Amino acid sequence: MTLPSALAWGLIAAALGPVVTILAFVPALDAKALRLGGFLTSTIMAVISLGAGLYALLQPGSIPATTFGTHIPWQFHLDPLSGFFLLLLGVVGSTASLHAIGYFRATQSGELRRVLIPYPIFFSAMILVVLAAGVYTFMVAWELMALSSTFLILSASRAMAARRAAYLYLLIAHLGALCLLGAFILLARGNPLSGGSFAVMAAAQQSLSPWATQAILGLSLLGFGAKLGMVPLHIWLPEAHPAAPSPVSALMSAAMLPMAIYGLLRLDWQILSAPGIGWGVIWLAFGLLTAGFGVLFSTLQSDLKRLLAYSSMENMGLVLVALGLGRIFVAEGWLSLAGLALCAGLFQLLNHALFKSLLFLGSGSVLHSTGSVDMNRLGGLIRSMPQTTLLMLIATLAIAGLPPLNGFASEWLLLQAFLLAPQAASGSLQIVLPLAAAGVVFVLALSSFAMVKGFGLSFLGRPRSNFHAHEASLWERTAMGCLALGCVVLGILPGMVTNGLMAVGRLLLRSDALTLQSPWALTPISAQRASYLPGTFLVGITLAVILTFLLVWWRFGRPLRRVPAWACGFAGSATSRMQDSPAGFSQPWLRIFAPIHSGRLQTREIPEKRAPEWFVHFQDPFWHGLYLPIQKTALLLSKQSLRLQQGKITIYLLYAFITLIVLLAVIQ
Amino acid sequence: MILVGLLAWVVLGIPVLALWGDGKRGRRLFILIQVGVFLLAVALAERYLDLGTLTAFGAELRVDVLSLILILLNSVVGLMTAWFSASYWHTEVQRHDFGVARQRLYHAMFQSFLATMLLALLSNNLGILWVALEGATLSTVLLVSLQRSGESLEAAWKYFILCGVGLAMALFGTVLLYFAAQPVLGSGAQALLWSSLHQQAWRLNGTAMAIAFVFILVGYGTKMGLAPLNNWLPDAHAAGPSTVSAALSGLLLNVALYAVLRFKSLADAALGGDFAAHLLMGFGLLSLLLASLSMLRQHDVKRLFAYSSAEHMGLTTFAFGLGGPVATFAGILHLVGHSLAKSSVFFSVGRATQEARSRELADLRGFLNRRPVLGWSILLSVLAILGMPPGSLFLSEFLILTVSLEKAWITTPLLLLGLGMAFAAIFRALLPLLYGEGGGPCSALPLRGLTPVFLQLSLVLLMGIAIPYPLDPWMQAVAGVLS
Amino acid sequence: MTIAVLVPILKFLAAWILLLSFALLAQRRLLSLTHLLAWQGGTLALSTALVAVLTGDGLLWVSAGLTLLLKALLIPAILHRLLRRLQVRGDVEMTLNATSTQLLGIVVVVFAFALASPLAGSLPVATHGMLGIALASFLIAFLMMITRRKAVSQVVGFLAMDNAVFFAATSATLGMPLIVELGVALDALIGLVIFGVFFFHIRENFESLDLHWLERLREDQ
Amino acid sequence: MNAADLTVQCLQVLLAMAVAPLFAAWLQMLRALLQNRRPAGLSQAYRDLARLFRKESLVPEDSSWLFRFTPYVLFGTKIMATALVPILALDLPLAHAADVIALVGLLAVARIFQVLAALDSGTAFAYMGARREMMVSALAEPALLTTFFIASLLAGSTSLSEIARHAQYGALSLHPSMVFGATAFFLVLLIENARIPVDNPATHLELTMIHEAMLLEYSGRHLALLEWGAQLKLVLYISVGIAVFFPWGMADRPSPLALVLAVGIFAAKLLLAAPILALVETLLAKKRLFRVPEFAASAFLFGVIGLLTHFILGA
Repeated sequence: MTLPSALAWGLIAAALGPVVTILAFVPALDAKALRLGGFLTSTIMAVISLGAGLYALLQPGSIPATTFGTHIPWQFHLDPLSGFFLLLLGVVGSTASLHAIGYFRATQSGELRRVLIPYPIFFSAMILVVLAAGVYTFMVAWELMALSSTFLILSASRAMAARRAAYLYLLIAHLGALCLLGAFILLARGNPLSGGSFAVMAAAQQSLSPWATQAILGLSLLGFGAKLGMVPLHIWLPEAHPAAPSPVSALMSAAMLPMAIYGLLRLDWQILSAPGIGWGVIWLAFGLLTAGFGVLFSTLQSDLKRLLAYSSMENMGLVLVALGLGRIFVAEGWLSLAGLALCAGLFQLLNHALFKSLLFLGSGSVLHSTGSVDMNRLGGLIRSMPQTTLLMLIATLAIAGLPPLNGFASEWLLLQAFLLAPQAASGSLQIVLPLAAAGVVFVLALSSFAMVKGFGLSFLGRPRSNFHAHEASLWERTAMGCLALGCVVLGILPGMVTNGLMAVGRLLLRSDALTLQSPWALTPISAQRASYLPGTFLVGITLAVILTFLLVWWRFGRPLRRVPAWACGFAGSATSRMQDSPAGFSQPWLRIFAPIHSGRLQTREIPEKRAPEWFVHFQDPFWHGLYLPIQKTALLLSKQSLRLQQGKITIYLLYAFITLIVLLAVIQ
Repeated sequence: MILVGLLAWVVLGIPVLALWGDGKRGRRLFILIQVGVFLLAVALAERYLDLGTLTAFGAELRVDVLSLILILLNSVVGLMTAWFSASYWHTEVQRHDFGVARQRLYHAMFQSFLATMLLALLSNNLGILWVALEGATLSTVLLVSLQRSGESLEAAWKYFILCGVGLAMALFGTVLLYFAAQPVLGSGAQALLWSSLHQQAWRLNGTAMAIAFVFILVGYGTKMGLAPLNNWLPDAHAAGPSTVSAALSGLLLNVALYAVLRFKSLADAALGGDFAAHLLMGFGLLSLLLASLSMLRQHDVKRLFAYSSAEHMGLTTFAFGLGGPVATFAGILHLVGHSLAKSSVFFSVGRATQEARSRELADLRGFLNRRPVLGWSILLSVLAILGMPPGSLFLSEFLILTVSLEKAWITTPLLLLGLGMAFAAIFRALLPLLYGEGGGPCSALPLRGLTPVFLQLSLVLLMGIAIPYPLDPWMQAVAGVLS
Repeated sequence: MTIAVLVPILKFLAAWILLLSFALLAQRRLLSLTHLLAWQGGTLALSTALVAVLTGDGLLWVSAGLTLLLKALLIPAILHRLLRRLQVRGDVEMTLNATSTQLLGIVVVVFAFALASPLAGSLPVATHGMLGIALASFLIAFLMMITRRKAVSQVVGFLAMDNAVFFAATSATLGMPLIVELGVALDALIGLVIFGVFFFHIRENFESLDLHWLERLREDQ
Repeated sequence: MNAADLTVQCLQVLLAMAVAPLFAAWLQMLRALLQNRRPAGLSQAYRDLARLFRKESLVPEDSSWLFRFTPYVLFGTKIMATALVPILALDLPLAHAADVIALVGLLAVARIFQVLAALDSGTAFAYMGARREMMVSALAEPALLTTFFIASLLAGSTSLSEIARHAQYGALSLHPSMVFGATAFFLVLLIENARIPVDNPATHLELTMIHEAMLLEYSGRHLALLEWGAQLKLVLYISVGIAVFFPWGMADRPSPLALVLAVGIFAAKLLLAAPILALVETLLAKKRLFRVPEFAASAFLFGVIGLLTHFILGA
């Protein structure tokens, strides 16, 4: 196997997508055949891309753009950066597709087609985004990705809300794409069809005028930020992700959002090595803003999938923070630190791919089994679907950043990157770094709150409504099991990941910044500075727990007695309504952050319940502060322009007359 | 001589359809004639490949690469329109129980419309070009007013008066051109032949050419749907049968633009500077912005897409205004892509309006659920017209933006703005059209007629992925013709 | 005859055409509008004939005859007949009162002359200023179409515009190629026929030829 | 690592476990004295634990394995934590397994399991406690981390024993940032260990209780483990504070003599720490619950200010 053949495999995987789509049009196939055929093929696609990505990641060096087509060049390449994202794509895609086989088991063929027609296209588009080596190729793949995902959002429900979400999503995505187009055009300068591959651009960037560079950086941040869910372009994200079927939500949240990170790295870092800490600080600031905003809103949600969607925002924000930090370090010339930050960011991305897709898939199984992901209805699933709950617990602990799971490892790296910043930081950084560090820490703490809320209220305690939940199907559990295993393994072997990322670091930092280390440990600089051995950690805890258990059992072991919960004397009479509602659970934050979300507690009548139930109604400040005004202005302008079309033919003639006269006068 | 044959065939079609153009027979004949046109056009292309530029009647008729591309385009779209018309017109006839005379009128006028446009493309004589365009206008007026309802009459009247005045201006411009050419080429037919003018263009009187070009631009611009002269466009598109709307957007606007381009190449040579280029860019940008603004609040589906035609023509005009090999290539590519996609849009939307018996977006809902095939045809054609990859419109818009940034970077944000607004407007209308609940009663009509949509869209797709062989060098060569 | 005699006459006719355009602009009664139109057509034919004499171009005689037949006789006759058949009576109310319209007309004329003056240099001596006059009457006709509120009067304006172009074609440029003129004439004729058909349809739809019936297709905000 | 280190390691853990109840009792005693009540003997804490261990433990009928599993996890994590902190000697075998950040993470594991168990019991009070605990700790944890940041920035390392060594052997200079750090740490200590003014471990008043509310459903050996864990946690925090702020007298090389010395010094430090706590708890009044977040926030604020001062003053 060579690198070109890896690329070829990636393209083959991408080419499988349309095949499945066409297959989905065949009317003869029934639901079962469609489901198995479609999603198994998607799984195969994903596994292929996973393999190719892994190979490219571990294989040093990259291959130049290979071009197909005569006049319209379709250019592809493969290097460690693409490899990493291909790998990520493969991980999420394979598990999501496996899960989908179980998830859609009760779906009629008509509904299934709605998913199976865009789904493979979506996946192929993402593969192509990563493999694209030319402007046109990239933009085509990028737009296809947005388009197909839009119709995936609409595949679950075609209700007003879903349509609005899809509209908002594609509109913002398209505006972002237009910004990207601007950026790429600035970068390509000249006919992009004359084979302006990324490599060529990278070589030609010295001739860019400074303002052009700034414009490119700004436009691309806008463009990719729109896909990233970066504040204030995030408005679509919490609407779109919950609307989609859960495997798709997983794919969108864990694989599509990272595509934006890929774009930023590719365009603003690898192609365009812009000096100066300015943009690093901007990335840092936007990242922090996004993370804070996302985590704040995710604590307030009462819908599990919305909670997860907002938490994706938070994670992407953290990644952006890490990358911004990396840029700053590069600008300051501390390459090893830059490598550390970069590593932290990408590691975080990988982890997010693992646990966030696991969480979305789990929520999907919950939805399939109980018919709702509203935490006001859920509760006590740990008894009806124990295995799913266990897997979800692992994901929750991982995303809450608890050692020795993977989430903690990347957060640890990020914090180390902050702490190891030398004292010699220039003036502005002396303020920025500590504040940013504090902000990150706060975000992490808050996110663990959100996650505990999400898991605890839906899986623990007593059911808040009467439903008959059943354990997820074997397909689903297998998919989630793989992801959970991944969470644990990456947690135990963080060094393995950082070693794997060395090639990417070499590509982006143009030097061997990262030092090879044992797979079991994380020792960024030296064991003296900081070290973390999750393996020992895990063994230690397990030993301690088991020893305690055995000792206690051997010494005082007596059978337990199950009794009604005492509940300070309510014993027995306590109902499930005495548990906190989601709104109640996050009530302190609701109070503290009221100025931001201007949220209020409101009641809503529930048919099956006697008393009305409370829920939080809050509004996104950006929606009211930014989007509505823009919409108003546009409609107003449109009204004015329609005034021109006011029916009187004489007036129309007058337009022509005036135009003529004016032009004649001009040439006079 | 194949040019003559082609011309004769189409012209002959008119009386044939006028006599036997009713009922099934008429529809069949119509398709048959278009098939003939298509085959002849292909033969023409064959000949062109061998011999290069073709002429006839002592250079009164002339086919160079620009006109060849448009002739091919017209023949394809004409054929597809005829195909779609077969089922569409059948329904119309049943709906409004049109008599035999009306059916013949429809087919004959449609044929004469196609014929005059072909004449416009074939003729090398700018005077004949004008005559042909006037003829096209007259025949389309009758087509627009076909239903004889108040609305259609009003639309036709406005169309007639506005385009009539526009054409009068264009004629004046042509006269001025002749006036400027006389001293150089002497009086007589020579002084109106584009080919000979083009060789001597640099000797023409600058002032006269400037005035002439202004008249031409305003005149043909009216027909092309440039703002602020395009007030007839939404009315005519909305009032006429959808086949006519498709032909108007897909063919007539192109031919008008073609005329302007012919004059522009002369004006450029005569005036030296990029006076004409700037005019085109200005008008293009204005139309793009105004049209996309007007779309935002549109509730009539056919008006919506009529405005979108204005928007695309604006973009194309802008592209040709930019000039240069890349922009011109993009312009011609966009022209072709837009004709194919927009006619498909009008086919599918027209069928939808027939089924729902309404043009209001509020009544047209949820076609993807109710009528999957129709829904898909709407979806795909609208995506194509929105410039979604890998359709060819994406490529052309991409190129236009690129060049605009190079040559006039100040316009790029405006272009992006316009495109963004147009996208917002159309996509906003699209979603309920496909997925919306409710909507009025909907009579299921046979969907055979929708095959052309998919054929045309596959062409658009093909051109977005890899432009087929002879077309690619031809489109490249257009820049050479216009320079 | 010699140029010395003919050119002044030609000039006179040109002035006469411009005058007639003004008259059209001022005239309120429909019937007299058609008469004026006929007069203008006649003058046009005459000037064309003169140019034919000047240049000795045989084809111009044909176009002169054509003009006489079409613009002086046929078209006005058709219009006249239409008006009688449709019983269109009385005045045309204007969107702008007569005097200000006239003033506008004068401004337009000045503008046209200013525009055409630089071209005079390249004109054959016979046709100095003809282009300006043609342009002026073209714009005046345009103005007329803008200011009238009846369909018929708009058609008249349209035909006057046509005359202006024709005048430019024959007198200013000493005759376009015949084939073109034939085409133009043909189109004008067909156009008029269609107008006629239209009038009846409009009548049976709106019981009037007043334009305000034709102002319902608008973007209602 | 050699056998000697291992023995020290185990010794340290066992010592901490043994001392924890004693320290709690000592603290209670001091508080009683300060509030002129008759104190129970120092052995009281041990007797409580022993009785709890012997009692039968009940489990709410609709709780799951998570509920029963949690006490062991909590106790296990706390033992692990004591193993990580240099109490008697620096450079213990496990010192490199985790640094301060990991330590905070470890404590977070304990807390989150406790909260989850509370949610699992499905009673109103448990939810109340869980909610409050999560809210307060969401502010306290960042505060703790920031204080550690200050220390580790000074020491140029995040490993606890390095920090301790730096403070022990580095030039003895009073860093302004450390003052802020110490304050923040003390506040966090009060918060995390449910002491007055944040919480009152002595009462079960549902309006105020945070930590205790989560233990309501536990009984018997589970409760014993939890109580013991809480005592262990207090000792742990204090010894962390010692390691970071006053590490003097810690054994550098595990020689028996040094160890004995270290044990003595450690005991002395504990003896001294208790009165301070007792005094604070007696003098301050329990805050209203709504004030608690502000209290925690101020801790966080101190930490951030400390960071800033460090970065700006470089000290």
